[in-house]
Amino acid sequence: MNPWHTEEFGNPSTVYSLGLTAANAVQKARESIAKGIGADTEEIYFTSGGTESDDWAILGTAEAQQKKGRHLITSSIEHHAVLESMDYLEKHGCEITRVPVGSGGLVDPEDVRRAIRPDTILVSIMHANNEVGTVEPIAEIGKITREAGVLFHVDAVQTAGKLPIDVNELGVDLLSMSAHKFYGPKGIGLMYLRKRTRISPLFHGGGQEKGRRAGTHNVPGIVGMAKAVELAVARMADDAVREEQLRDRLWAGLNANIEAIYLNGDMVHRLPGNLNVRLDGIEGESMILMLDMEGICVSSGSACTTGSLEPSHVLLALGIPAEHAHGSLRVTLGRSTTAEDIDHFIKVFPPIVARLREMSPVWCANCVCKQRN
Amino acid sequence: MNPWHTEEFGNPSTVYSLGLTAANAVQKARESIAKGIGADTEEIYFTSGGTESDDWAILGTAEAQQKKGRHLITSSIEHHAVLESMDYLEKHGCEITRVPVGSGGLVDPEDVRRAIRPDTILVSIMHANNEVGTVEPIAEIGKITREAGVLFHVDAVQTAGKLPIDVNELGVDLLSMSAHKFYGPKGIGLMYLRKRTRISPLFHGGGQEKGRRAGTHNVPGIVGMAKAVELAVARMADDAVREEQLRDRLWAGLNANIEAIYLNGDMVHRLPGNLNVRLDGIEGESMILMLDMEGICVSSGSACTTGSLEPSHVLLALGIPAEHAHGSLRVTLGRSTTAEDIDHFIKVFPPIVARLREMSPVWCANCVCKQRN
Amino acid sequence: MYSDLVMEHFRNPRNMGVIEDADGVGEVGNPQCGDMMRISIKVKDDVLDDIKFQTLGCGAAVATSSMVTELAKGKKLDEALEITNKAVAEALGGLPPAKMHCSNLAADGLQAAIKDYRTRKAAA
Amino acid sequence: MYSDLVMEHFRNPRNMGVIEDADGVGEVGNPQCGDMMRISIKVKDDVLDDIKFQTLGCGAAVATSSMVTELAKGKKLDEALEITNKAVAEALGGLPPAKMHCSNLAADGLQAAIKDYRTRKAAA
Ligand SMILES: Cc1ncc(COP(=O)(O)O)c(C=O)c1O
Ligand SMILES: Cc1ncc(COP(=O)(O)O)c(C=O)c1O
Repeated sequence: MNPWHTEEFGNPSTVYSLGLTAANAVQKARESIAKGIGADTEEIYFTSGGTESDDWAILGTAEAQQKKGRHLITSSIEHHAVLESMDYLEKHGCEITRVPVGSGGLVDPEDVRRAIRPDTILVSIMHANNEVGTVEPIAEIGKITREAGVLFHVDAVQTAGKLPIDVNELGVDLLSMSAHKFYGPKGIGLMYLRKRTRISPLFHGGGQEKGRRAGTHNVPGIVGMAKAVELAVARMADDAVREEQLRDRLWAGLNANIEAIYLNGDMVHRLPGNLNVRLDGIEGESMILMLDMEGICVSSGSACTTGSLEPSHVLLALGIPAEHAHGSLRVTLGRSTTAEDIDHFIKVFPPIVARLREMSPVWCANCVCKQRN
Repeated sequence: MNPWHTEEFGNPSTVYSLGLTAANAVQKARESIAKGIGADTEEIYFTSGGTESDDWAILGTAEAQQKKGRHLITSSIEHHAVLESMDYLEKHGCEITRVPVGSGGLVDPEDVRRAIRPDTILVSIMHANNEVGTVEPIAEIGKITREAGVLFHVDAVQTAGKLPIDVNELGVDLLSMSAHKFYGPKGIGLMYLRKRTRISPLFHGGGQEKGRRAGTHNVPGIVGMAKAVELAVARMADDAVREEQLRDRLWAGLNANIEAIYLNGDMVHRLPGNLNVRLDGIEGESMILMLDMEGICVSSGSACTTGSLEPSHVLLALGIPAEHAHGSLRVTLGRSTTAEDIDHFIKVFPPIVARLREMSPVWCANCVCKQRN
Repeated sequence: MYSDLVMEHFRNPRNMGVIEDADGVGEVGNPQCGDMMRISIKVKDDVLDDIKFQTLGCGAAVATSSMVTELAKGKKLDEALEITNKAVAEALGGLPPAKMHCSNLAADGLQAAIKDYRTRKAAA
Repeated sequence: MYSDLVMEHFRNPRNMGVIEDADGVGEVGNPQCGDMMRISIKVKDDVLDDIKFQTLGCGAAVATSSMVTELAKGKKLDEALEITNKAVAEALGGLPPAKMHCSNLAADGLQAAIKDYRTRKAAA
């Protein structure tokens, strides 16, 4: 990936040979990525990441299709990039239907079907959720949107490089990816845009990407992302099996050694590397800090880590009470996660839980119940 | 810059220590860049490049300030990122005043003063032009906008790292930079946003950059850009003197050896590394191709290289006739340009010009005039 | 993000636990908001003779709880009542801006415990 | 961007120049649009005996000019008139999509020259 940072300083949108070398690299990357998701080369547009792709898909469609209507459908567990774009549109005269999810975190495709109206211009449902890892029934929803003649956007930031994606099998018209989520570079992503889909640009400027996304091409990022796609596709099946086994081992180990620990989200329709649990009587950030001292990186849906005063909107949408959402923990397994890491986790976490519960005024074993005795 | 791609895989917006290392790197970069342009650390916002910064500055200000008014002022020689954003606003109910430039390519600050109205919300003038390299009287315009209480955006993509920039001396409120233009990585840029300046986001999503610019931080890009700023500031004065000398030597050499070659743009208020000339009777792309065979990279304002049927809007705005704009050539000198490169250019270019003029139906020496004999 | 002192108090909280035969108990916060604190005190001659806390919450919540018990222990009740949330945060060498609100429990909890003690005493 | 064949014709254009005593001259394009072409022809027995071009324009414009002279030379006038811009582009192995419009000069220029020849002849 590095030659493009230094030696190859060309700008792909120019006619001379330095630019041509860069243009060829970009074109090869585009072809290889397109192949990876069953798309045509001209349907791939490079962006700066998942947020830009999501924002562009939603805001750009709303603008281009406003003559058809101003109604959009999404789910209640989307990433903030989708949710905030929808909120923005709502403030500017669009109507948004947010379909609910069941307790497992899955959208019911029939809810989408029922929500579609003559003035619906876009359905945006994520492929997999970034917190609870649930994999949504995209292909089924894609059938419904296609029948209804409504555009379908899928935020595939969490599944790209982890689960097979075929844009035709899934029936999607727009799809977002972000390279750093599958071991590619940061600051680069893409949007798949089905041929003949009308969309307004988010970036106005030079004529790059057929005038649809201005800005000098991030050639090293693009080349790096293409390489990451290739690697991911090649090892996807193996990685998935490995991560799933480790994840299941982790859950079994935690479940056997800790009382009052529960799983968040459907266990079958789930990203292989995702585990999300909640624990009675503990707050999330305190677990994160304790685990961090043991060299383990996790995250939480606690308000103290979401940057707001509210716990995770995803956990709440699953019907999990706020106090449990604050006590939730997300563990993400990846290529570098080993069985030793898992066993280490299973070993160090129970005493951490015990210690935090000892400290907790709401954990029965040592406070309320004891005082009741 | 590379550790951030691989070993340091953290996300700066998370609480655990891997994230903290990344957050520290981002914070250090922010401080160092702020210092480089005389800004406060909290006034720096990272973006994906110059286009995003320009678009955000213009569209975000227009949205946030629409209660104050819907009139914006810009020049006729801005980069497409600014021009197209202005065109977009114009289509959506804003009024745009495009101040002209003189034949040297310079904006008259008095034109800006006269254009300001009570409902003016933004003046956007570039620091230096990307084609003819003219350096605009930003500090004088900044005084005028400040007196008038109007926000001032400056596209400094061409000057960042090449000329000293102090946001307070220049009197700017918003300023765009793109790292790859000063030897930093592609896909990363920034916006300087003066404290208490109201602006709506272009990227909606996660709460990064104080909720003003969502998206996972491009940590390697940010760290690389900060390093590029440091290097540029350290060697700026030396680079400028060197490039200016080489540039003047090139112009003298071409002017002495080629007839009917003219300079485009003011020679005094000009980027040190920019030369832009036009030649009677030749089209630009044919010169580019010929020079490319000699290992020399140049660009042109010819329609055949602008991706449209029109020649460069910048050259036309300078009052240069279309047939001359098609026959223009921009040479950009940089750190790697040597005196040998210049002498090579002066040696190979005159025969190229002679050959193309021999081929040309509009070059007097061998066609019209000969036929008249 | 947290200073070393905050982390030290989080790792080794002072006066953590429950006083079984407390003279006063203060409870502030709410699990639904993600943080809750219970302070129990033992009072001798109008002085805080013993003080213990339990806290559900983030690192800042735990550290400020620990710090408030240290600041208050041995103080006269009226003096202890003057400890502010701000003073607790300062004693910890400051807190990250995003966590300042988490520090708004500790002094409140102490005050609630003292109030409970005085109510009980008045009733006795 | 350009194929090797296009670049070869650009570098070494065939039949470049002016026929001083031409039987017909065609001029198409316009310097203000960035490309212009002049073709001069010599006709013998209704056959294109000689043909030369001058072109102001991009690589594609030069290459198509060169190619049209090659295709036309030695052809009967009526045959030469059937050479289309598309045929010229195809003979060059295709042109980049953005440059297709630049190839719309060459055949037009040839046709203009033949028309000029026929007009002159009719007038003579
Ligand atoms: C599901 C989902 N969508 C969108 C995004 C935004 O991607 P990025 O931060 O690369 O802009 C993320 C990343 O956190 C994500 O997990
Ligand atoms: C003056 C100016 N502004 C803005 C831009 C856009 O920057 P980028 O292509 O990095 O998005 C450029 C780059 O070509 C430029 O020269």
